[in-house]
Amino acid sequence: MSAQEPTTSRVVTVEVNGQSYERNVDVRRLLIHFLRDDLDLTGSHIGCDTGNCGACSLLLDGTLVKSCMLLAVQADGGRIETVEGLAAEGELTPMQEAFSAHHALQCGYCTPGMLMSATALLRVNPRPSEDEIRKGLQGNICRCTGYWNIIDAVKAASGQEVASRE
Amino acid sequence: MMVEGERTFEAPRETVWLVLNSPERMAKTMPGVESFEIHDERHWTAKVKIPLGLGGLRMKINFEKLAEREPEHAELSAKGDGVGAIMNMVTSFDLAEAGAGATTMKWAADVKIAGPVGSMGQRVLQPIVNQQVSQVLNSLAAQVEQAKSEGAS
Amino acid sequence: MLLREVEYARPSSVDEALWLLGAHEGARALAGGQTLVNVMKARAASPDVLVDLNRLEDLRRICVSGETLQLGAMATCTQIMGSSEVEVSRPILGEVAAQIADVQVRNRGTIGGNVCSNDPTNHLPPLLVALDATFTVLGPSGERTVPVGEFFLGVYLTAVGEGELLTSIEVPAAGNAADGFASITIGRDGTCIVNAAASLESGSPRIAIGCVDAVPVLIQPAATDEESVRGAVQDARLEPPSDVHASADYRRHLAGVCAVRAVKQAEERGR
Amino acid sequence: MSETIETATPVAPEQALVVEETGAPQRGFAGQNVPRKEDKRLVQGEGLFVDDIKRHGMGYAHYVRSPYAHANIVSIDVSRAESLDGVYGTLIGEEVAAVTEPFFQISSPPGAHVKDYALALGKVRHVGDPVAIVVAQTRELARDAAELVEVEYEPLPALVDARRALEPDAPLLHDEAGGNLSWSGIYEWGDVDSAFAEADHVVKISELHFDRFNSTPLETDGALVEFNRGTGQWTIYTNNQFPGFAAIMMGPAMRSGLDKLRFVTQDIGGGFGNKITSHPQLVAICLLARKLNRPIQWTEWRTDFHLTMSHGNERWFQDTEVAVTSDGTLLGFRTKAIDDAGAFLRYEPLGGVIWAQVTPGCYRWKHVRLEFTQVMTNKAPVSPNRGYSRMQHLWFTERVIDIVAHELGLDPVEVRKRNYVRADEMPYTTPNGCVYDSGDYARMLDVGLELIGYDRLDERRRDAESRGKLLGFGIGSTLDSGTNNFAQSRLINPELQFSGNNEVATVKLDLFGEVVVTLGTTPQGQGHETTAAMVVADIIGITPDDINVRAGHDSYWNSHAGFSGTYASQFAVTGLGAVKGAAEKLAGEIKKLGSVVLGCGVDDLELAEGHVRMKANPEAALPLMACGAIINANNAGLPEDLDVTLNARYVFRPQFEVPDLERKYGNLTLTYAAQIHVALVEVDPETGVYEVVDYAAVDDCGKRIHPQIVEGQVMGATAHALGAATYETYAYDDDGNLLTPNFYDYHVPHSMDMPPLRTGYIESPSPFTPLGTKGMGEGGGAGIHAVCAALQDALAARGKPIVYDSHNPYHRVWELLQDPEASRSRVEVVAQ
Repeated sequence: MSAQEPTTSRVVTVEVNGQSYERNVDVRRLLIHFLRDDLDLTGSHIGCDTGNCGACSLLLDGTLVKSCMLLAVQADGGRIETVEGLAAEGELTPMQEAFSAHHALQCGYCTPGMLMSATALLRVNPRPSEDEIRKGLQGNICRCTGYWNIIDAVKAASGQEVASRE
Repeated sequence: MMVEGERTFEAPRETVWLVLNSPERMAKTMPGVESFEIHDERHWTAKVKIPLGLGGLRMKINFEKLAEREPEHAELSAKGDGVGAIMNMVTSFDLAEAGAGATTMKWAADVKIAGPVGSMGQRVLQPIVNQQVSQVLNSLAAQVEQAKSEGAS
Repeated sequence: MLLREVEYARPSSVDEALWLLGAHEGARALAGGQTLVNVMKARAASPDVLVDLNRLEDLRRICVSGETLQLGAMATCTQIMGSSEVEVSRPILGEVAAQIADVQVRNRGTIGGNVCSNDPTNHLPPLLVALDATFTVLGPSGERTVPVGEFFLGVYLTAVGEGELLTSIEVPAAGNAADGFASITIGRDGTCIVNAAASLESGSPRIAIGCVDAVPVLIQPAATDEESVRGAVQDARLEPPSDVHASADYRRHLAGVCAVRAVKQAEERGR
Repeated sequence: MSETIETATPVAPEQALVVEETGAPQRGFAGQNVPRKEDKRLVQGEGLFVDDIKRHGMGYAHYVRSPYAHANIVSIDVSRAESLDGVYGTLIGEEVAAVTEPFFQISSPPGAHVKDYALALGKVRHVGDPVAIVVAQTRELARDAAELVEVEYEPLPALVDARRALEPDAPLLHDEAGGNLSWSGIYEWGDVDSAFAEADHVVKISELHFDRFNSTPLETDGALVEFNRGTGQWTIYTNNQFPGFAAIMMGPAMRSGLDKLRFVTQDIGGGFGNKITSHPQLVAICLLARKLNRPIQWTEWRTDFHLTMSHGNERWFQDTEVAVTSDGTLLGFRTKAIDDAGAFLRYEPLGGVIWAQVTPGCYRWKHVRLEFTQVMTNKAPVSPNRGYSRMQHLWFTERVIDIVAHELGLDPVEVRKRNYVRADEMPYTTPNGCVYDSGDYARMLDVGLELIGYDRLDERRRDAESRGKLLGFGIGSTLDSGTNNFAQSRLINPELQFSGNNEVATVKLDLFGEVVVTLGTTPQGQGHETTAAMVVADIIGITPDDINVRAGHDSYWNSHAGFSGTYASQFAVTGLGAVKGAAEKLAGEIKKLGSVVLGCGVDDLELAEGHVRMKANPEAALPLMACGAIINANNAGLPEDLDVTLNARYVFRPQFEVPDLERKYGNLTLTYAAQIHVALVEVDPETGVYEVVDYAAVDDCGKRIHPQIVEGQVMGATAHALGAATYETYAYDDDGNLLTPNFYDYHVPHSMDMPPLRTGYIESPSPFTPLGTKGMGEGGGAGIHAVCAALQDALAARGKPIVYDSHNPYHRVWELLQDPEASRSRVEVVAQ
């Protein structure tokens, strides 16, 4: 039967944060390396080798994914949202504002992935409970904050009361 | 990790010994053998593709007969070298008459796996090793049967 | 980490996928990739050709036909969690899917990929053993159905052979059966140490224990009381692997605990 | 650029003032939670981390690493790798040894004899030990080529148990050292023998073990290095957190002047001490940049970090004896510490003295003997990890307190309160001459008990029982000693010429009135840009928004000194001390200029609202912009003797003496922040699975410049401690394979794992620091101690097992439940 033959490289067309790109990519190149090395979009990060840390999280066609477990060619024709696309014209989103206001970031390395997971969560669940927030962020590792302030920030961004700890 | 066991073959000890000490026959007991090369009666090399569902793991394994006390004791060293994995295995076989032309084989293997595959964790590797071993033993039984029918001695 | 060079094809139909898998040596289906891509990153395994199933919507379908819940092999965990068909006919599938890894992994990871990788720490293999699922495997010579007892062959090994494709998984609708699941993980949601699934139909339990052997271990005690269940686990003479998280003894102990807890949960639901 | 070096003499903590338009004094920025300057770029993915840096024609480096824990290298063949298309070149140990010296060793003999190069030479000593580097056009190609490097090894038996290291038949790592001992020393203070003679009880503990882990910053190590052939200078863009130390290690090794090593950092994705010892990698990448004449990029893989980088010190405490009176007064202790340094001494054996900063912990025991022995094993090299070396010792003191309390039937709360150093004893001199500057541990404990609801403890126990769970309560009392006196290194090696400490800041007023601050520090999330701006704003009378604090560190700014970096809980003292000094110098110069222009005395002037103006007549004012313009571009007619540059550099130097090396006596650190944490755990007796169900963290770091940042540090340290207590371990098998080389098996806490947290604080300003601040951020591993104590309390009802390890995964708790006697056999109480 006639089928497209397998190849080791392909032309990929993607829309990232509203801008479209076309590149010829090695099949083996992971989406995260494609974004960082080929498109120079270095906002999304790499924190592990095994798909655990979530620093590379982004939205592909509206779905939250870890871009270290996708081949760039798999995103062909897709619409990608990364941290660079959150603040339109430099106007921070309420989530970004809340992260800063609640000191939900220290070194800022996990922050891009964390923001994408939190943003994705509120899109499907505008007023999540604390447990839902924790479950929504379970795929993103942060080594600086212990998560408490991140959870507060997501609560605040969803317009909920944030209780004091003292 | 250590894996060991005991197995009885319906064949005289000489036959089992013969199989154990025949590189050609041992080769047939190994899973995924792609090529096989005998250097001398103590050394041989096998290129194998260990069937992991996620894609076979290719390895070049050098075998060396370390010790033997015909017809009851033999020791075999297998050093495997593949990208992503290094395997060192020393296996000992002890054969005893089990009466009525049967033979019991006590075997013990000390398997060491290093490299990325090693880091997949014992909970993954141990079952894989156990499984490969039982496959080897089954085909070993088959080889013994064949040797017996061929009347080899 | 970085993959070895690999070829890639994106079939637009199941037939095309099957042809690609058959026509190329060392070809392998790429489902969610949440295990396979990581193993390839470590270069612990390197297929020569990846056949990407992610555009085959037919394989994502979840539907109920008669007394059977049919799950397309490419149905994602997120899909299963949100499926009303699953909710109605076998809710435990959604509950367990929700306990797999994290949001991102559940969004991409598929039921077919989960069972075909059959990593000992996976939740779905023991669950599907307990639910007595059957697997539809498509090959060059056509379609065959594999009972769960013959499906899991080893770690990363299943009855789906080279050139074949798992297309769907059939699970009997619950009817008056009640199901339960229990697991011990590192932390709330980390790597699994031992898990167990139980399905009770008119008192005769099917219990499957995971992470204690190369494949899920099925035990069928005569009764559902704690003593019978523990006894049956003992009779299974488990030889679990020991690793940094659990000795063989500890896993053996947890196997009994998880089995009992899964049965208890099932019974509570049965009432 | 004017320059003076002053000594920070003890001053009372002061409150900076700014003057509002009304002229009424009000509180300054210090003490407020102003938004972090760093956040705007970081929340938009516009931070600049080391892997983000690219250069034209750069090559990607990939390491070839040993699969064996211990082996001779028979041969290395890189020819196949080099012949692969797109490969730029390779580097192996022989080349390194030909063009560099072995790294300077901190240790006195035998550790001094260890030969450590940037790549393995002749043999490998731990799994992951680097044997070669391949550089190629893409990351993927570099890794492909690395697989083509053929290395023949001759495996040797591996040494994985430090307790066996000194046995005659133990495998020998470094022939030159003649054994596996790196360093040993006996510390004894007070009159230990008479303390034991006085005691009513002697509690003996045969062995305790502090486990091996580290804080695994989410960003791994990395560098991009450019070599300038014309000037012979390397520019090293990196995330090393202690360039001052890296330079000292790298310069002599590379036979290079330190100014030829330009270190540049910006955003660093966490450090926690783990990014101090990347100098071997930096040397290798520098050599490649020169050899291949192109920029070289290296980013460590997560797996490589776990296999090779900066594990925390693993430590045993053997034959411990504790002298106690019947009322629970602790008189003294004896113990033998065996410390596992791993395969190389990259910062070690400094751990052999750092612990002594907190010799008595928070307690008043006066008589202490500790025999410290550090050995080398076939595991990853250790180096500082949040709480470095003090955490291990503080865990030991806390374990001792709780074991003593349990065995003598005393209340752990009472025993602590009875033995804590009291507020009225501050500043308190420890048996080894350290000075605890301020604090009130008993009061902190009361705050913690209140936060956790200690009065309802029995109620909660019953509630847990009703659910088949065992509830446990535990306390962790720790100190976070900050601002090292580097002279303590001489207790390890009297030959060393290090002492004191310092940090540098410059503050300048530019042509258009812009206030620019540069720091010598290398922040990894501690918000230095923000807190530095707050301190300057309060002094110059402007707002933090008016101030540009340059991000990161750059040797070219000339705003660094020998100890520059961000480590060991000291920024709030050394960093902000330098900032304050520089800002005050600038303020003085502005006033001096103002007095000339406005024709009045310097003392008639004040700085406020962006002006220098006359106190009596605020209308008579000179905008800062005008000041900057006059000095920088409009200076005709200024008096010849006007010594004003508006570019102030200040080196903060805390007051330290060199300790008495004979008695090992003297002050080792300037400040002592304290943490008293309280944990409640619930154990499932059927499985050993447990959860921290409530947690209170009380902190005292003196004056808090930015309370939110301080609390953030407390939370981070708490999360690391909780992870280490239950999940995180670098476990090796008998062959020296690391069993936890990734985040699957090395489980760091997820968002679901963190318990409900309550935080409290008290402020005991330090009398020894310019701002009354204390260094903080490391914490003392209080969570580890609290969880261990809570587990022992929870399990007490089941045969009183002894929690003997700092790391208690579920299977260990289950074993304690199965066989409590096995653990109890470690403890003996002798009444006398």
